[in-house]
Amino acid sequence: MRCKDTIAGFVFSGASVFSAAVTLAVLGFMIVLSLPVLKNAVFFDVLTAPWSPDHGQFGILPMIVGTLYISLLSLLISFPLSLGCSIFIELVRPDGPGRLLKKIVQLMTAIPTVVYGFVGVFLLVPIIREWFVYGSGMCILSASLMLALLIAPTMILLFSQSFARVPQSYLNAVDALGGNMVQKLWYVILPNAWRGILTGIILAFGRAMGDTLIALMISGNCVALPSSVLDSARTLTAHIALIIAADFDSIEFKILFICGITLYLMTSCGIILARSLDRKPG
Amino acid sequence: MANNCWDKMLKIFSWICTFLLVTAVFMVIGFLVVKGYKAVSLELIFADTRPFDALLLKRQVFGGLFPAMAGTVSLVVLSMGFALPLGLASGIFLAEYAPFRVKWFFSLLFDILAGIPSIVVGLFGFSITIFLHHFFSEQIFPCLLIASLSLSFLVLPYIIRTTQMSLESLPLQVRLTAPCLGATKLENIFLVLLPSSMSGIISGIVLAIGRCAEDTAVIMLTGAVATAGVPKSIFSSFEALPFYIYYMASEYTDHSELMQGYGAALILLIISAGLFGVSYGIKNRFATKIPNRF
Amino acid sequence: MRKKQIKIHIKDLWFYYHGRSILENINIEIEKNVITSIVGPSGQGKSSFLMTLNRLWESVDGATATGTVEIDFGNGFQDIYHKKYSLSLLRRQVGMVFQVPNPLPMTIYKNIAFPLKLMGEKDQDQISAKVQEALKRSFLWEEVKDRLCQDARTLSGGQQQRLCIARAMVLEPQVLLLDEPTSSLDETSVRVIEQLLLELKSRCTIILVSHYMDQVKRIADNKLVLSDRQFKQQ
Amino acid sequence: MRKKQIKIHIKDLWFYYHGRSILENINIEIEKNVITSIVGPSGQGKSSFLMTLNRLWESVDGATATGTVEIDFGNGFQDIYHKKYSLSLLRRQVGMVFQVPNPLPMTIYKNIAFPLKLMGEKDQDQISAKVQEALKRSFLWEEVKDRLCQDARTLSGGQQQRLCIARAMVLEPQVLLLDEPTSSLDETSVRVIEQLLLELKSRCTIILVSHYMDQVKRIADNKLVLSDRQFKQQ
Amino acid sequence: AGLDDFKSEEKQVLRISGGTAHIPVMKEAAKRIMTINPDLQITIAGGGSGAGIKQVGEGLVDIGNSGRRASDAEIEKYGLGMVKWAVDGVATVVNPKNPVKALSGKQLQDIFSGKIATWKALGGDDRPINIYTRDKSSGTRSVFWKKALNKGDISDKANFVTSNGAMKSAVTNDPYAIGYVSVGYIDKTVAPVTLDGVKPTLDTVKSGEYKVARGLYSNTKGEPSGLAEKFMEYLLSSEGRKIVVEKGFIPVN
Ligand SMILES: Nc1ncnc2c1ncn2[C@@H]1O[C@H](COP(=O)(O)OP(=O)(O)OP(=O)(O)O)[C@@H](O)[C@H]1O
Ligand SMILES: Nc1ncnc2c1ncn2[C@@H]1O[C@H](COP(=O)(O)OP(=O)(O)OP(=O)(O)O)[C@@H](O)[C@H]1O
Ligand SMILES: [Mg+2]
Ligand SMILES: [Mg+2]
Ligand SMILES: O=P([O-])([O-])[O-]
Repeated sequence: MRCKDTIAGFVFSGASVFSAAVTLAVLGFMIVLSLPVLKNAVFFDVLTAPWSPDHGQFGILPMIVGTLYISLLSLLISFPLSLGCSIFIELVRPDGPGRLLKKIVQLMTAIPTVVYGFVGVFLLVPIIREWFVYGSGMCILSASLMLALLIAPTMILLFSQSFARVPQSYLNAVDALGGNMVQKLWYVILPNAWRGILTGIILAFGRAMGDTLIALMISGNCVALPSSVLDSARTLTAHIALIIAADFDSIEFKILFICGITLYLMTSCGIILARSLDRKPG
Repeated sequence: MANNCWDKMLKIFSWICTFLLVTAVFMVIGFLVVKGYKAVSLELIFADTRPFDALLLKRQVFGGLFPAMAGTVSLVVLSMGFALPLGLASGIFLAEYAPFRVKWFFSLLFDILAGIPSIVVGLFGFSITIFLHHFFSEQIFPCLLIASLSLSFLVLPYIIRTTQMSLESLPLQVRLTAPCLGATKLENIFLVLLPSSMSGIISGIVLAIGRCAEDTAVIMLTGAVATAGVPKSIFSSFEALPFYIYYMASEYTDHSELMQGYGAALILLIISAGLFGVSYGIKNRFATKIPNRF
Repeated sequence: MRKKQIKIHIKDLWFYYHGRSILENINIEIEKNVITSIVGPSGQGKSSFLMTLNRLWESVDGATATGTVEIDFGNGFQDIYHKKYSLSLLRRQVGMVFQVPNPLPMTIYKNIAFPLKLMGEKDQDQISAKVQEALKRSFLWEEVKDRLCQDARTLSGGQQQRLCIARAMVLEPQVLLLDEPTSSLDETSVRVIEQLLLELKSRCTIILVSHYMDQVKRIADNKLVLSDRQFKQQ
Repeated sequence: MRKKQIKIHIKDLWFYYHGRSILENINIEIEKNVITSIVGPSGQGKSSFLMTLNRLWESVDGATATGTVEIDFGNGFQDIYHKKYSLSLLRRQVGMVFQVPNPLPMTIYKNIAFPLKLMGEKDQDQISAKVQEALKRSFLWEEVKDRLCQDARTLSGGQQQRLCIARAMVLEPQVLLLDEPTSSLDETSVRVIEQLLLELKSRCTIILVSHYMDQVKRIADNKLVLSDRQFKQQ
Repeated sequence: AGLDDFKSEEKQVLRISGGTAHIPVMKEAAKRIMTINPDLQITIAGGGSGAGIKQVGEGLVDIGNSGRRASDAEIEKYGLGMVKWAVDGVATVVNPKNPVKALSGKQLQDIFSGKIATWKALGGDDRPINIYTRDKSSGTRSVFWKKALNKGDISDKANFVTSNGAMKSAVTNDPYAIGYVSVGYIDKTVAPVTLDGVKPTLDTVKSGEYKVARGLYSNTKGEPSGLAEKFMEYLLSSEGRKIVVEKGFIPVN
């Protein structure tokens, strides 16, 4: 008996030590592989220079800007939309439509990103091109619109979850005292659910930043610093997908690991932030 | 009354948001359905090969989705094969064995793992392969095995965390029942705790399967190719549905290939939605509802 | 004998959860300025009945009520189920205290001031005076006057219960619905709250759900027994 | 007067949650084959005390107990806190029933058979006989004999409570710990369970936590009052 | 050598990657071989010529295609065996709706460097020019850059695509696009642009009149052997040459 228990304990802990090691290995491996570049070119240079391999410049600044541009814009589009939808689900609560919307949102989580990318290429890009009479339609705006759709369910589900977690007794109190819906939202729900909302935003932002296919397929992938939302741009993730075919010994290839490290650190910071918000008692 | 006016505005705002979102989603789905439903047929999957021959692997399918679907299925099976035991064991460890600090640190790590962009996981898998190829064996290439290992790292945190959370959310009462009757820790876990939290765990697993089936970025870097036929061994390259869609979207050469792209996108959508339905059904079946009571 | 004066007319009231009837064809009258107690086994629909009197069931999933409930707020009987009837207005006139005390996550002071804020009251002096009065009337002032700025959730159970009564009273409702206000309280707290209710009676029509027969005997003027979806007056 | 015979010696027992002491320096004795009831205000540590008697606290995060608890299972007093003492053995001898009924998510039959399975009992006839006996003794047999294969969670509250008692009894424990076994039950169920406990007394040493003074008066032989981290015998 | 050679082969995998211009021919050949002998598995990936040379050099694939000659350094480093099996050109292409169908070499350079930014300046619509280009790994790009652009700059505003196929469909979908593809890829969905008076077609490439021409190569590590060798032989056989013609390239003698 005892013996079985001990063995099981070892097996379980071994499994999780291994899984945890994978997380660290991903970072460690990338750092080791990018060491040669880090040694002769300062990390800072790589982060600030433009990308022009023909001229021996291997900076990833345009990709960092592109990543931030696209993901921030998608967040900007998606946030009010998601907030509205979660208010619809949790607060306005029309009987049928409310539940239907929730189902639709849950279903949205199951739509593959490549499908969004595919529809983006054939539906959204031509519309954007003809609407704005500018560029190819493969641009930051198109990618952000599709990404906004991709990250909306993350936010809506987290928002409505944190709305729902506001104790029923608080809501009952406001109801019984004759408060209306806006007052309920303003005085009770938002003050109690803001952590959840912030967590939702951070996770959605991470999701937008980490997505490869939508940006790769519909943002145009040009390496210039974008100046408007109708400009084409390249994200770090798309950059990795595009350059992966390069010569393994070239500097270009090694720079990929710096892209990877950058992405890793950015999303990890987000996660740590989200967790530190989540854990504190409300 | 001013009160009511604010209320109305909030309602209108939420209705507009809902309308926009639902329209957008239906545009996406509707676009695929309208354009793609004609393409969906046995021919789309098997082209000119007899389905029976293809399924028995007697003949290769060219110009159909069968190899890509077979590739995706093998990917899912293999990566779940790696991720499931590892994930369940780790989840159990975190929920039932780990001391507080260890639990805190490990679950932070797993959250980070869940947040790592899939392309970075792919990059990791790819560079591991190159590394092994150089220093270990010339016979190691980007292949089905590598891709499914990388995918399993991608979905591992989902399985771990859902297992952990469903176990942890069991009330103390349930947790103490079996020990009180003389059960050992292991008996308690396998006879009571796991069965009681099955619904949560299964729906986590189904979501992980969905992720394996849909992820493109990882396999793009670890062995998915344009043409490979049905994978013959875990050491060969493979086709996969999501990669096929990506490939067709950018390099279709004629109308019929484009239609195949639509068809493939629709089929992948249906598969993902089906998996979602399964997980939803499971959740509903097991869920105990707590009504809102005063 | 007391002079009988009616405050609430309930006619043909039905109440359902998800189509399952909880209350059937209720026709009763509730007297003004007395304590009417409602007793009956658990799960019969006592709490549900209270919710029909301030339309709170409208916020509950799956709940439906039909029929008419007419309350006389000084200008004749009016059907509170009428579409045009303002919910906020109704709920300010019909205060409610829940079985489990539900302080809002703010300071003690703000909890009591909250209904005033909802009404749009701006004058801080006014508010402060009313808060103080409500706390005094609910015998809570002495215990909390030094800690008005502490979170209300740090109060003990009995204090929280009195806080909720004070909060319901600050708007001077004409009807007060109390759902087992003394369950899970110790003897002394129970007595204090009963005392409070007896004092309130002069200004308020009180409807009290209670499990404790001794309590009902002590303070109730009328007693309604709920069983089999119907009331039996005693 | 009854002849006093001691079943449990508790010496210098301390109990902590996350380092905060709940019970301090408890030294008491529990008589054999009588019902000892434990009363005291909520949150004082009654449930915690029960857990010290079968070391169940070891499965609870943050709980610690020190001291000695000696139980005489027929072969002299033995310290159950001794390292070598087998936990499974202990818990089969010391049955426990929780305040909230906790049927396992399986059929009624399997719920009762579960402890037998844990003991390694394989003989199906044996098991079946024991299950039936336990259900009969807990006055549940008549109500469930036609639905033994239904999920135990479909039983009513009172039935679940009796199921849990039956489950605790199937191993014939010498000590039975009951944590408010009749809270939230209706009058009739309460009486049935009390009846059951009185019958059990001849075979079992029963320790009963209860909120209800009338109940304690009705069935308890000894009464221990817990307050301020200490017991006061009465 | 013909298809029959493959019949006797055991269960094997042949990995091919690299140049994307080659893909249609590779796919067709693979299809025929795998139909004859279902035990064989031929996998084809893109990536571009650079990737092809690199991967075959590292031993990651059996055949690495390239749309340019491997450099001497590459040949030396990896000991590559090279087979040239077709001649091909790289054509500038625009959308068929675009009225601009002829450009001078200078104009082309100015367009790609970003100096000419709208089609209006060239007699087309008043819309900005959307440049599409390939990444550094592409053989098509390196030939185009050397021979058509005279190693002139390519604007950093250019959109990137990852293969000849992707270039073609990008230009098909975008009425204001300009890009370059292998001549073999040209069909009615894209319009070739006459460069300095010479229209890029199979004939002008063959005759040497159209300057932006190149060979299509398949590289192996060392001399080809085994299945790879048979595959190469098949490409150069009469049946293989027929496939090359069918897919729009010029077979070598
Ligand atoms: N939100 C809900 N959805 C569905 N059914 C409900 C809901 N709330 C209560 N019920 C059911 O309605 C019936 C009446 O419930 P109610 O809370 O009014 O009873 P009660 O008389 O107040 O009981 P108690 O004395 O236990 O508070 C019960 O059978 C209960 O199960
Ligand atoms: N798991 C736990 N972690 C930390 N503190 C706990 C835990 N369980 C109980 N406590 C605290 O320990 C004290 C004693 O709890 P216990 O459940 O033993 O009280 P009780 O006398 O059974 O009360 P009741 O009559 O309400 O059941 C309480 O103050 C409680 O808040
Ligand atoms: Mg109630
Ligand atoms: Mg207790
Ligand atoms: O043929 P390429 O893909 O190398 O241009």
